[in-house]
Amino acid sequence: MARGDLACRRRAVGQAWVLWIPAGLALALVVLPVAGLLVRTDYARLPALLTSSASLNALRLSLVTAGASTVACVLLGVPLAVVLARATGRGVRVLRAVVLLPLVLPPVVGGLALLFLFGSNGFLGRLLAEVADVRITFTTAAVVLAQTFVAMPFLVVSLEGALRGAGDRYEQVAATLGARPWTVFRRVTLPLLLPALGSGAVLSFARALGEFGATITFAGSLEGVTRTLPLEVYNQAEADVDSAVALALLLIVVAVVVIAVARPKAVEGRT
Amino acid sequence: MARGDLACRRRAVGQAWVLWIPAGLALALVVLPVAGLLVRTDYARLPALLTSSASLNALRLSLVTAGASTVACVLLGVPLAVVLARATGRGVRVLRAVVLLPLVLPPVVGGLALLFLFGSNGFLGRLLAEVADVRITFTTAAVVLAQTFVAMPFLVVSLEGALRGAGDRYEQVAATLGARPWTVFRRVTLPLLLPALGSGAVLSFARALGEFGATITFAGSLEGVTRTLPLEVYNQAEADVDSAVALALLLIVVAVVVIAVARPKAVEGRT
Amino acid sequence: MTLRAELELSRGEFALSTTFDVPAGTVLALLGPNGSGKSTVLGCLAGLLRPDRGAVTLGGRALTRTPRVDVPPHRRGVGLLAQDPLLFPHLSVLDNVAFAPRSRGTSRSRSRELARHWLSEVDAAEFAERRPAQLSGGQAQRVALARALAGEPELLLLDEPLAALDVDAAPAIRGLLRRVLRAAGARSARATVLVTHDPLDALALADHVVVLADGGIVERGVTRDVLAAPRTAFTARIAGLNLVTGTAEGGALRTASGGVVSGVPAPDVVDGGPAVAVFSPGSVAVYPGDAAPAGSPRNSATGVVAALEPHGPVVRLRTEDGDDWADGVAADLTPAAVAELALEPGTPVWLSVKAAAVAIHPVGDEIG
Amino acid sequence: MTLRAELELSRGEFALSTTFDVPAGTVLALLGPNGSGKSTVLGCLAGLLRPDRGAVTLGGRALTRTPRVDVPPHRRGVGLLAQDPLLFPHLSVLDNVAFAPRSRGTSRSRSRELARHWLSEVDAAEFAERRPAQLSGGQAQRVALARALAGEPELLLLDEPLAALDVDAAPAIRGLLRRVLRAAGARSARATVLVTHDPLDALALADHVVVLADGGIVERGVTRDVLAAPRTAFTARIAGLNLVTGTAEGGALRTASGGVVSGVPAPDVVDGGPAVAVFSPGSVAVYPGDAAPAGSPRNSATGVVAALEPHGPVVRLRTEDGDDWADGVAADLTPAAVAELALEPGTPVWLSVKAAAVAIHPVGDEIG
Amino acid sequence: GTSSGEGERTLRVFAAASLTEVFGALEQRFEDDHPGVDVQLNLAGSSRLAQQINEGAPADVFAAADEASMGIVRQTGALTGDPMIFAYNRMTIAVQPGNPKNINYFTDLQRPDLTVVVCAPQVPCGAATQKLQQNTGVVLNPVSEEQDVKAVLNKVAMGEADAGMVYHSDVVSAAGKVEGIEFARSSGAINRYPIAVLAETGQPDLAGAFRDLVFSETGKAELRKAGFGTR
Ligand SMILES: Nc1ncnc2c1ncn2[C@@H]1O[C@H](COP(=O)(O)OP(=O)(O)OP(=O)(O)O)[C@@H](O)[C@H]1O
Ligand SMILES: Nc1ncnc2c1ncn2[C@@H]1O[C@H](COP(=O)(O)OP(=O)(O)OP(=O)(O)O)[C@@H](O)[C@H]1O
Ligand code: MOO
Ligand SMILES: [Mg+2]
Ligand SMILES: [Mg+2]
Repeated sequence: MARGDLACRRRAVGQAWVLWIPAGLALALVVLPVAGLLVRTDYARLPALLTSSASLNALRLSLVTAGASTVACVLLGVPLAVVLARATGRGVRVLRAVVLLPLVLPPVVGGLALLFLFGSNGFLGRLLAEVADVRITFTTAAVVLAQTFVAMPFLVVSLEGALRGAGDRYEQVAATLGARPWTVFRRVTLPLLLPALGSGAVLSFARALGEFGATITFAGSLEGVTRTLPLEVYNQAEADVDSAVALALLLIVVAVVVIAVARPKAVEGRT
Repeated sequence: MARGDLACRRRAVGQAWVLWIPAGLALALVVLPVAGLLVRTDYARLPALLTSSASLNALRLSLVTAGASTVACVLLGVPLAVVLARATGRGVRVLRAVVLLPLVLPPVVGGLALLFLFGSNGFLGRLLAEVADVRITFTTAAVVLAQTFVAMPFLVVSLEGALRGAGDRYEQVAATLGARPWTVFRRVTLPLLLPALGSGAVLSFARALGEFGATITFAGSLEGVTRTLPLEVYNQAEADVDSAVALALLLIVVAVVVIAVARPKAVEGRT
Repeated sequence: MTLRAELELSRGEFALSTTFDVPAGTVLALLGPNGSGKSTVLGCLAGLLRPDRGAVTLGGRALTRTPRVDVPPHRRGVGLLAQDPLLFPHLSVLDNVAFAPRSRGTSRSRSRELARHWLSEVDAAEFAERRPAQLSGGQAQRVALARALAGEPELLLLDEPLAALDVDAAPAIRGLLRRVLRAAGARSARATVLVTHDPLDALALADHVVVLADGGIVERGVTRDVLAAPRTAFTARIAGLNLVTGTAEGGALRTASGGVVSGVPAPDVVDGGPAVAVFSPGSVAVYPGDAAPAGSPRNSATGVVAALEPHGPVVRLRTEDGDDWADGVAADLTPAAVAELALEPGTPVWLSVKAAAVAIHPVGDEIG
Repeated sequence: MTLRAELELSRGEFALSTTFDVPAGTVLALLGPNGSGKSTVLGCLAGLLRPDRGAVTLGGRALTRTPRVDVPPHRRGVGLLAQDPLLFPHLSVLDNVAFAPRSRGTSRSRSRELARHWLSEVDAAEFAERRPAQLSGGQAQRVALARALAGEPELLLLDEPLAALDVDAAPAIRGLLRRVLRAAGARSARATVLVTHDPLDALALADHVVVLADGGIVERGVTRDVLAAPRTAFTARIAGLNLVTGTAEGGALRTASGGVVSGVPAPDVVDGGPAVAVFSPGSVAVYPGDAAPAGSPRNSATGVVAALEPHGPVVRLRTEDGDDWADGVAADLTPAAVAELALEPGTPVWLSVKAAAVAIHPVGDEIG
Repeated sequence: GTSSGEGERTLRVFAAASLTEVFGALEQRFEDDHPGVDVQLNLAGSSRLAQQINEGAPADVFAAADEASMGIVRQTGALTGDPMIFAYNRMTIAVQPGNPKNINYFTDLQRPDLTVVVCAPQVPCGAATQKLQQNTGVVLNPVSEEQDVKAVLNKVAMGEADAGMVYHSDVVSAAGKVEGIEFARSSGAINRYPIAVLAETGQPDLAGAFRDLVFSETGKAELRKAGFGTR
């Protein structure tokens, strides 16, 4: 990276062709089911479904909440990842495992855990109600909270891996050039982290966008307030699978657009 | 990395203390709800719950299937990540977005998609039934398939980020030393990828362990066959939230043990 | 394995265009200023860079022939020691060196044996079990060299192999390279391209020299000839000689500004053709600026001292703002003389060179 | 800002233990073979490595005092040019150089102005807008130097700043360093530690020299004194001189194997004390092995030619299997003499040195 | 199929999640009565079960929580015979124990100070709630429309909601964590639970036996114990 003798008009290192076999299988495993969905979709009903107010509300809500929780994940998760990756000491190892917990909690249980904390009998819930007369459950804020809870580990884990892989040589150089830790973070750590931050943010956004169990448990499901697209899909699926599939397609399209727009900049834009 | 002039008895680069504020918040967001769960657990009933055959069956099944699907993710996902990260051409960019789809599909829809493909009316389902007289739905294999489907993108995305971040300088050196692409992959790409592979595998394992929606839709919920721990939790929650919480604790313990045992070796063992 | 290369490539503002041969069993030294394209040439030969247009053949086998043939690096039979050591961080030093033989299918034990051999050749046997992160800069450089040699490639590409080595290691490794690169026998079929900034390396190791500047070849030939009679200022400075360009005129050289430098013309100098005058810094006499030198030296001119630098046992003086040829000329003096003449930067001086110490060479069409 | 350092540290089998001062406004050259601990010392001074025991003070301010004081790198006021350029890959060349002033709170435009200044000082102004990935090895090295200088640190640490530079760049940068490091005025308060393998750099840039070997100081003193009268074989080889160790005995040197080397003893030689004999390769005469030399030279012994290497205009011969002092001795010959004597590796030879050409120095307690 | 000589047989019963406890008990009983038979319960929402059956899931018996789901399976001709109703469930208002908000009538749920949770109209309990609103002209303003009735129950039990519309059986199974408020108009929306044997079953005898167990006195007792109404 530091030396560019071989950086431009470079020939890509050849890939072993055997790799294409498992890679193809993996791709098939992902693509075929989605293709199956596309085949089974009732396209005649698509326009009506997609323009129904329930769908549009859900779509809007999903984009807003997933966006907000991705921002929250980045703002909170980047510092956490940096601290975890660079800090030494044995406590850190335990913290690292703790951060992964929301990953393994079934989302419904995660929602319950949030409810126990922020609910009207929960410690923070009661505090907030008394101090600020604010209720969190059943609000859009609860959706964002639930999504942030489940999505943050994705960001933290992907960043931490990248941070450890990269080492801190550039940070050391920056320190010898007189940069204070905050400057080092802002001008060296963060920019070098961008590609990983890109994929981490995409992962969190995707996880937040698809989040269902924690949301419905903690935030409930009310059109326009807490019923995100996955909840709407689930709801539709109760009555009519085909319309659920059609709605899921909407989700896919949104995701692909967001990823296609966001990813190249974040992930590849480091020339 | 290549030069170790400053590699041992190194002083860690200082961290900006302001980072600790958001990092602490992030940590609180993760830790407090889980702590809340711990507080609310009915410990008196734990022993009975954890030794019931239903719980033990579910635990065993969860470990087996999550393990199997993690292996599948690694075997299929690593080649896919390498191919995607190193291949050039515009088709690749589309493939990259496609691989992320299972991330955004609500798991239930993912399960439906699998059902449409592997069900007895599905294309592959019919093929398998006719050619090999094999049915996949409602078998343990279906659980593994569902988990692999939802978990693979996590592996692929974390690896791809690491691969792009690291560049291919070492691979180029290996090629000039006469290593064929397969040798380069085996002896250079893969070992250098280990830290990222560690966190990627942990992410997939965690995602597989917590998987609920796709499993119940595609594989059903049959004790000992397809009823994994999250499904058992759901089942219990129908009857009694407290026992569901207690069961979720079991899941947490399992996850922490697996992560604590697996992660240090995979992620940190690169002295 | 004779190497023939014909390369054209552009990278941003930089454009490379070169053609050269390296006969089997010989070593070509690639000289040139920073950024002249040396590493780029090696990258193209190794197959890591793709030229825009060009052909590379090794022993008759086409490695590159745009736009169709482009043999991948691992099937070229090359070994590249890049400017960075780039040792594999996850392998021990021993396994790093054993990498190439292992890759070519040699058994593990035999590869390690080979690796041990090459490690002891570069005097790094004691580091065999270490990780690259535990080596000093020079140690890493030596291990990287051992790794490149252990592959016993048909075409060896070395990018400044002796940089970062200490005074003991450098001659030892230079000696090793001489043995390896120029040994008779089976391996003598190997062609080697060596990038260096050190004329000593070129003299010690290379049969031929190519001098690059700005992506083009400005000089080429047998090492000793090129360094003894350089035709470009860069080569002259590498060789530690002064060089003045102009036109041959009656056995002397007429400079662009009209001055004349007398000297001993080479037999192939053509009157009116482009030519260079070459003389060593040791042959330049220096006088304080107020006293024009009297006596035999036929060439004398004024200048101002730009810099004084110790240069081994002597002090090398360099001029600036010189009259005609006396601009940017190097002169070697004893420290005693420097003190006696009270020379320091800014002092005006007279320079003089005896014509017998000046060689006049034609500048051929081959150059440029 | 006088630097005082006292460092003890072990890294695997390697153990470092050094004490040295660098008075304000002076330059200390750190010499030593590969792996002797030079980069480790710089790492400790910069605050990137923590010594096991030791103290570092800069102008009276404690930077390190184990086990309590350990000022972090960014508050030390140091500037480090490491052995790798390590330019920030995501910043343009200009912003890389502007990094240190920016970090110290200088405004963006002023920082860029400073950066442009330092870039043109290292002759890299044209690369300002490039990314580091688009530089050649030597270009990157120059930019890294500009980056280290732009911080105007109180303590400047340079790890082989001139490696990878071409013949034009090296003297230019050496000149720049001279100007910057040894300039009078405000900045002269700066202390500099310079790691190098090149005696020329040490002579040109450093006031004092410390020679490290295996983590310990084996020699120190004023640059010219140390290089003119080296007391260890390593320093002697750096300085291009031969050196024989033994005991002073009646104005001559008695070697461990019992031989005697006659020479001119220094005034402070004490009979019976440890001493060294130093002589230049140019003063060693070589005769074919069958004819013992007759005549004036008082020192003569036999050896076998180990290597012959071009060394500028001469050929440097090195012996092995030598009788007494004649082992591992360097002798400079003209190419004509080499041809005439039919010398090649393996040829037995007689070596002789006139006593007048040999200096005998005491080896003080300070060493070791 | 009471002979143990024919080896292990598996009976797959697809049952609505709200039947978890009842069918759990019946499974035990059936396995005791039929040695060598392993009853496997596939428990999920009724509509999901219907979907699975239509995609070729290997089911022997299907017990749904509403007739609509059964209808989806029936349409495809996957049933042997007509589905039979084996249980009823009526709506009730779940409130916190002791009824702190003093809720006594369905119309009380319109009070603005109350946090009310109901099922989404797409699931049976939500459909029933909607029907009640139509019948009574009461307009509820819920904070959430949950995907299943247990979620409604949990929200009340945990104190997040003051009242929720649930089935009587849910209040019974909640065992004191909530209190049920019966109201007169609840009979206007009775939910029916149908059961059927599937055509594809390889063991109609065993499947029939299980269905018979549901209709037996044992079955009825279990259902009543859980708060369901039986014929
Ligand atoms: N990726 C790139 N984009 C644009 N220009 C580049 C790129 N990489 C290298 N260059 C330019 O190409 C020229 C040749 O670079 P190269 O590395 O071949 O030089 P070199 O002769 O090896 O120099 P050095 O002695 O400093 O190593 C340089 O001027 C460099 O700035
Ligand atoms: N991480 C490490 N673990 C163990 N030994 C190490 C480690 N890093 C360096 N060393 C050893 O410490 C010694 C000093 O290394 P250092 O880099 O200071 O040498 P140096 O004098 O800078 O050499 P060079 O001229 O080759 O750069 C070397 O012998 C090296 O092998
Ligand atoms: O069993 Mo249901 O479909 O949750 O009312
Ligand atoms: Mg180069
Ligand atoms: Mg070093």
